[in-house]
Amino acid sequence: MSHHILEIDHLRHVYPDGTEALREVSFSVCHGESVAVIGANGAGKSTLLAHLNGHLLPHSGEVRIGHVPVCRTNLDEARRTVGMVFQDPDDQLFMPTVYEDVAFGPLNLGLSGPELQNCVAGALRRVDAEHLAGKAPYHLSAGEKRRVAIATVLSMSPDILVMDEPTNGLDPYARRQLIGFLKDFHHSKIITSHDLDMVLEVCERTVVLSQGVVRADGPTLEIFRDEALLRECRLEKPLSMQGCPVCGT
Amino acid sequence: MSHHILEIDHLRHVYPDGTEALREVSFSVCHGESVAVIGANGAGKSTLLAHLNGHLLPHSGEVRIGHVPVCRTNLDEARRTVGMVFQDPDDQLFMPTVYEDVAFGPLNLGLSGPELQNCVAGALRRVDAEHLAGKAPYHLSAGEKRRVAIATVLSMSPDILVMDEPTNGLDPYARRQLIGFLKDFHHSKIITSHDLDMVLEVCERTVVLSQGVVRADGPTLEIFRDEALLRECRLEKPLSMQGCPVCGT
Amino acid sequence: MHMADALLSPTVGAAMWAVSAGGVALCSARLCRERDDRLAPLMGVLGGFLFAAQMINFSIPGTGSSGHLTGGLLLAILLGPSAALLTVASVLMIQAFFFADGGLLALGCNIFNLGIVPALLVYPLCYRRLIGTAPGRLRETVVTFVSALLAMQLGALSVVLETAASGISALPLDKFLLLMQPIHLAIGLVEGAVTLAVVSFLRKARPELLARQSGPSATSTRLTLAGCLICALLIAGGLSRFASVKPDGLEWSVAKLTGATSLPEHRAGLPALLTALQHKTARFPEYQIAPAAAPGQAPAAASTAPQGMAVAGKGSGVAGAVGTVITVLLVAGAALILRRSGRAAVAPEA
Amino acid sequence: MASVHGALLDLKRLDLLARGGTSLHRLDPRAKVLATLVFIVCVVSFGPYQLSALIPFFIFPACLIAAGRLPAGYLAGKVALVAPFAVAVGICNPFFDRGILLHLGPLEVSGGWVSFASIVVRTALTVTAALTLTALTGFAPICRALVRLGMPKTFAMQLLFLYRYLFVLAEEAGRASRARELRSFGRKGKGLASYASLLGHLLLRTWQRAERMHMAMLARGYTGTFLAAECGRFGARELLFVLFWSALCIIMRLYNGAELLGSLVTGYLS
Ligand SMILES: Nc1ncnc2c1ncn2[C@@H]1O[C@H](COP(=O)(O)OP(=O)(O)OP(=O)(O)O)[C@@H](O)[C@H]1O
Ligand SMILES: Nc1ncnc2c1ncn2[C@@H]1O[C@H](COP(=O)(O)OP(=O)(O)OP(=O)(O)O)[C@@H](O)[C@H]1O
Ligand SMILES: [Mg+2]
Ligand SMILES: [Mg+2]
Repeated sequence: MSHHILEIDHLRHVYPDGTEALREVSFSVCHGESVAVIGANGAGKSTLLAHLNGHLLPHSGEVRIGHVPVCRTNLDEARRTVGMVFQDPDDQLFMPTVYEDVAFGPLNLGLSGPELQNCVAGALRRVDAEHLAGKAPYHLSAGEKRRVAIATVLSMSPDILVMDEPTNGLDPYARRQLIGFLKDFHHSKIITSHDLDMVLEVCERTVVLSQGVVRADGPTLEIFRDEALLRECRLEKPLSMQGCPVCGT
Repeated sequence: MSHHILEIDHLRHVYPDGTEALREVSFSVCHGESVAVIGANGAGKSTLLAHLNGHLLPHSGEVRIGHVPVCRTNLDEARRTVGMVFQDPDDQLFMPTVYEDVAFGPLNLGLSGPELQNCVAGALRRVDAEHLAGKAPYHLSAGEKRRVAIATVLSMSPDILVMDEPTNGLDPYARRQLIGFLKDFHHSKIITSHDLDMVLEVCERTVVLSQGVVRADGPTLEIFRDEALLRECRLEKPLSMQGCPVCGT
Repeated sequence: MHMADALLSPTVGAAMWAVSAGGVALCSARLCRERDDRLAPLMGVLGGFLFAAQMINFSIPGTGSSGHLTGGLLLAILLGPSAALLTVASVLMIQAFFFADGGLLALGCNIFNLGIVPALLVYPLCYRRLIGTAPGRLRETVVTFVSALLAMQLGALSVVLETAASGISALPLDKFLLLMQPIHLAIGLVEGAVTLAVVSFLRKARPELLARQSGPSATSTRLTLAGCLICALLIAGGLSRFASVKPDGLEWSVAKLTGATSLPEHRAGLPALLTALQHKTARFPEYQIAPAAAPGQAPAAASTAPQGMAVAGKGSGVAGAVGTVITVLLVAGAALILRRSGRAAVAPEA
Repeated sequence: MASVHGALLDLKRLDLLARGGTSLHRLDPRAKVLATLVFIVCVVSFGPYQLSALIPFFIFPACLIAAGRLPAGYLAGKVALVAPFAVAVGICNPFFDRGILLHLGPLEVSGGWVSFASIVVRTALTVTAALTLTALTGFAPICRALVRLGMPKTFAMQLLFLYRYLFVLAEEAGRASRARELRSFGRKGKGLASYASLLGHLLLRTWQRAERMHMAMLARGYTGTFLAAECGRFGARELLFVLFWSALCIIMRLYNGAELLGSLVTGYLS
C-alpha cells in the first residue's frame, strides 16, 4: 500500500445554513493517479475539494491522507501534502511580485537562502514562467496568472495536486498549454471542471458527483459513453465526442 | 440600408498606462446578424465591447450606431440601443432583488405602473426566470444569475445584444440551455467567447482579433477551417471539429 | 471598540445621534452637489471591501494577538472625507443591524468615533495640512502614522467620554482612560502601517486612482468649520453632564444646541423622536447616578437614589427577585401561547 | 477563516428569515423601526441599579419572535456572542462599586453586581430587539423606511450597494485569506507584509469591480439618481402596532411590573 494514497470515506458536509452539500461521498486515489470530479453547478465539487486540505472539516465520515485522518491537529501536514490551486487565480496571488508569491509557502516552511531560490526557480521553470518572476500579478494575462498560481503550489512540493476548474477563462492556446503541462506532470492529481474535453485528455478516471452523492466512478471513457447517466447529472458528452461519425452517434 | 447597423471604423484605443489595446479595428454588423469576436487572452475583445456603448471613447476612429457616431452627446441613445451583458453577472446585478434589478433600466427610461410591470415580466419570461423575481441575486445559482443578467438587458428592448463570454463557468446543461436561448433570439448579437463550439452553433459570422487588429472576418465555418490562421492567433478548431479522441480520426 | 447600547444613557445616545446624523446629512448633501455618478458604486463596493477587510486578521508579531484594519483614514485618503464618512457609516450600520455590533442607539456614537473623527476631523485638520502636495517617502510615512494615531486616540477618548457621561459603567474616568489610550496607541500604529502599505501598493499599481484626491480641496475650510462645531457640541454635551448637578441640565443644553445648529435632521426624523421621548420620561424623577469615583460611598448614594432603591428597601430585594422570576415565566408563557396560536392560525391557510 | 464564513451565513440567514410570510413581516417597515426605537430608548433610560424593572421588557422581543415565527434558539445564540465590549466594561463595576445594595435573604449583593447584571440585561434586550427587527423586515426595506423617516437618499443608496456587494466581496476576501492560510504554516506567514499586500490586491480588484458596475449602470440609463419602484403604506394596522408597543413600553418604564408583582406575591405569602 502506497503512502500517498488519499481516501475519502463516507464524507458528509452540511453548511451551517442547513444546505447538505455532500451527503455520502466515498472514493480513493492511488499514487500517481489522475482523477476528475465532474458534476453540475452546485453538485458539491468545490465543497469536496475544501475538505482535502482541511479547510472544511467533515460532519461525519473522514478524509485520510496516507492513512492518517485529516483533523485539527495535523492540518499543517495535510496542507503541505495537498497542493490546492483555486478556481480564480486572483484569489491566490496576493504578494507584490510573482517571485515573492512563489516564495511565500517555502519561506513559511523554513527554507531560506540558495535553497529557497532554487525551489522558487524550479517551480517557475516547471510552469514555464521564469521570465515573469519580477512582474506584479495584476499585470499578468489570464493564462500567465494560472501558471503562476500552479507554481506557488508546486514550490511546496505537494504529493497531490488539487485544481478547481483550471481551464476556466483561458484561451484555446493557453488551455492546450495547460493540458500539456498536466499530462507531463506525474503526480497524483484531482481536478474538477466543466471542460469535459480537458478531463478526457488529462484524467484516466472520473468521479461523477450529483447533489452531494457519487453517482458514478470509473474509467473516464466509460463514463462519457453512458449518455443516460450524463443526462441525469446535468452533463453531456465531451464536445469532441459528440457526433463522431466513426464511433457511435 | 437598415437603421440598426453598427459600424466600427478604424478604431484605436490606448489605455492610460500606454497599452495599445486596439490598434486598427474595422467591421460592421447588419440587422439581425450574429457576430462572434474571438481571440486570445488580451487580444482586446473586452476593450472593443466597451466602445460599443460608449463606456470607453476611441482615441481615433469611430463607432457608428445607425450611422450616428457614438460620442459624448449621444451616449444615452447608444446605451439604450446596445444591450451589454457582462462577463461576471455579479457586476450587473446590483439591486436588492431580481425584480428591482430588471426594473432598473425601464425605470430610468421613464416607464412606471402596469407598463413597467409588463415590461419586467416580459423580460423575465423570455429567459424563463419568472419564478426568481422576488429573490436576491446572491441567492441565485451561476446559470440563474446569467439568465437574469440577460433579462436586465432585454427589459430595455435593445436593438443589439452584446455579450462577453456568456458560457463561462456554466455546467454543460446550463450552457446548452443558454445556447438554445441565443439561437431562438433573432436580434443582432455580438458575442465574445473562448468557447468556440458555442460560437459555431450560435454565430454565422466570426471576427478574429489578434493584438488589437482584425486578423480575419468571414463565415464562421470558413474561419474555423483555416488552421494556419487559428494557430497564429493562439486559437484552435472547435473541439467538435477536432476529430474524435476515442477512435483517433 | 464599538460603543454599546447597554453602556449608554439616552441623552448621550441622542446627542451623538444628532451629531452623526448631522455629519451624514452634510456629507450626503455635499456629494449630491458634486454629482460624480461614479461615486455611488465605488463607495458601495469600498464599503464592502472595508467590511471584508475587517474579517481578515493578521498576527501582530510578539504578542500572539491579531489585528485588522478600521479603515476610516484609508478611505478618506482614497475617496475624500465626505464619501469616506458615508462609507464608514454604512458599514457601521450593517454591523449594528446584522451583528448587533454596538446597537441602534449606540450607532450615533460609533459613527462619530470611527467615521467623523478620522474623516472630518483628522483627515482635513491633520493629514491634509501636513502632507502637502508632493510628499516624500519619509514625510508620507510620518504623517500617515501621526494621523492614524491621532484618529485612534481621539476615537478611544470619545468612547471613554461617552461611557463616563452616560454613567452606567462604574469604571472611574482616570482608570478607564489609562486602560483605553495605551491599547489604542498600539492599534493606531498598526492602522498607520496598514494604511501606508495599502496606499503605497496602490500608488505602484494604479497611480491614477490616487491622483484624484491630491488636488487641494476647495471646501475643506467649510468642512473644518463643521468639524469644529461638531467637536464643540460633543464637548459641551459631555462636560455639561459632569458640571450639572441638575439632571435636566444636559437635556436642556443639548436641545438648545441641536436647535441652534439648525440642521434639518435634528428637527425631523429619529433624533427628534428620541429627544422628545427623553423629555417625556424626564418629567418623572430622574435617578441620581451613584458617583462612580467614590465607591466607598455607594450605600449613601443608594439611599439618595430616589426611586429604584426606595422601592428596593431591605426586604424588597426578595420581592424584586421573586417578581423577576414570575415575570420571566409570564413572558415565556405569553410567547409560547402566541407561537402556538400563530401556528394554528397559519396552518389552515397553508 | 471560519469567521468570514460565519458572518456571511448569519447575514444570509437573517435575510432569508425576513422573507417569512407572517403578518408581522407584512407590516410596513416604518412601524417596526419606530416601535423598536421607542423600546430601546425606554430600556436604556433606566438607572444603572435597576434590574427587576427591565425584565418585563422582554415581552416585546418575545412576542415579536413568537408571532414572527423566528427561530428563538438561533437568535439567543447570536445574542450570547455579541457585545463583548459592553460586558468587558461592565465586569469592572463589581470591583469599583462594592457598597451593599440588596439583601436577598442572607445574600448581600453589592451595587456593582447589580449594575453589571443590569448592563447584561440591557445588552440582551437591545441586541435582541435589533436582530428581531432585521429578521422580521430585511435590510432593504429598513433602508427604505429610514429614507421615508428622513435619512438622506445618497446614504440609503450607499447602504443598499454595500449590502449587495458584501456577499461578493466577503467571499472574495474569504477565498484570498484562505489561500494565504493554506501556505502559511502556523502563524508565520500571517504577518503585516502579506496582510497589506493581500489587502492591496483586494482593493484593486474591488476598484475594478466598481468600474465595471458603473459601466453596467450607465448602460441601463443611470444618471446619478435612483428611482424607487415600490412603496408601502402606513395604515391603521401600522399605527395600532406603534401605539400599542410605545404605550406598553412607556407604562413599563414608569411602573416596575416585576417589583409590583413580586411584592404582591410575597405579601400574600407572609
Ligand atoms: N458557504 C456556503 N454556505 C451555504 N451553502 C453553500 C456554501 N457554499 C456552497 N454552498 C452550497 O453548497 C452546494 C455545493 O456548492 P459547491 O460550491 O460545492 O458546488 P460546485 O459543484 O463547486 O458548483 P460550481 O460548478 O458552480 O462551482 C450548493 O448548493 C451551494 O449553494
Ligand atoms: N484598465 C486597463 N489599463 C491598462 N491596460 C489594460 C486595462 N484593461 C485591459 N488592459 C490591457 O489591454 C489589453 C486588452 O485587454 P482586454 O481585456 O480587452 O482583453 P480580452 O481580449 O478581453 O482578454 P480575455 O479573453 O482574457 O478577457 C490587454 O493587454 C490588457 O492587459
Ligand atoms: Mg465550484
Ligand atoms: Mg475579456
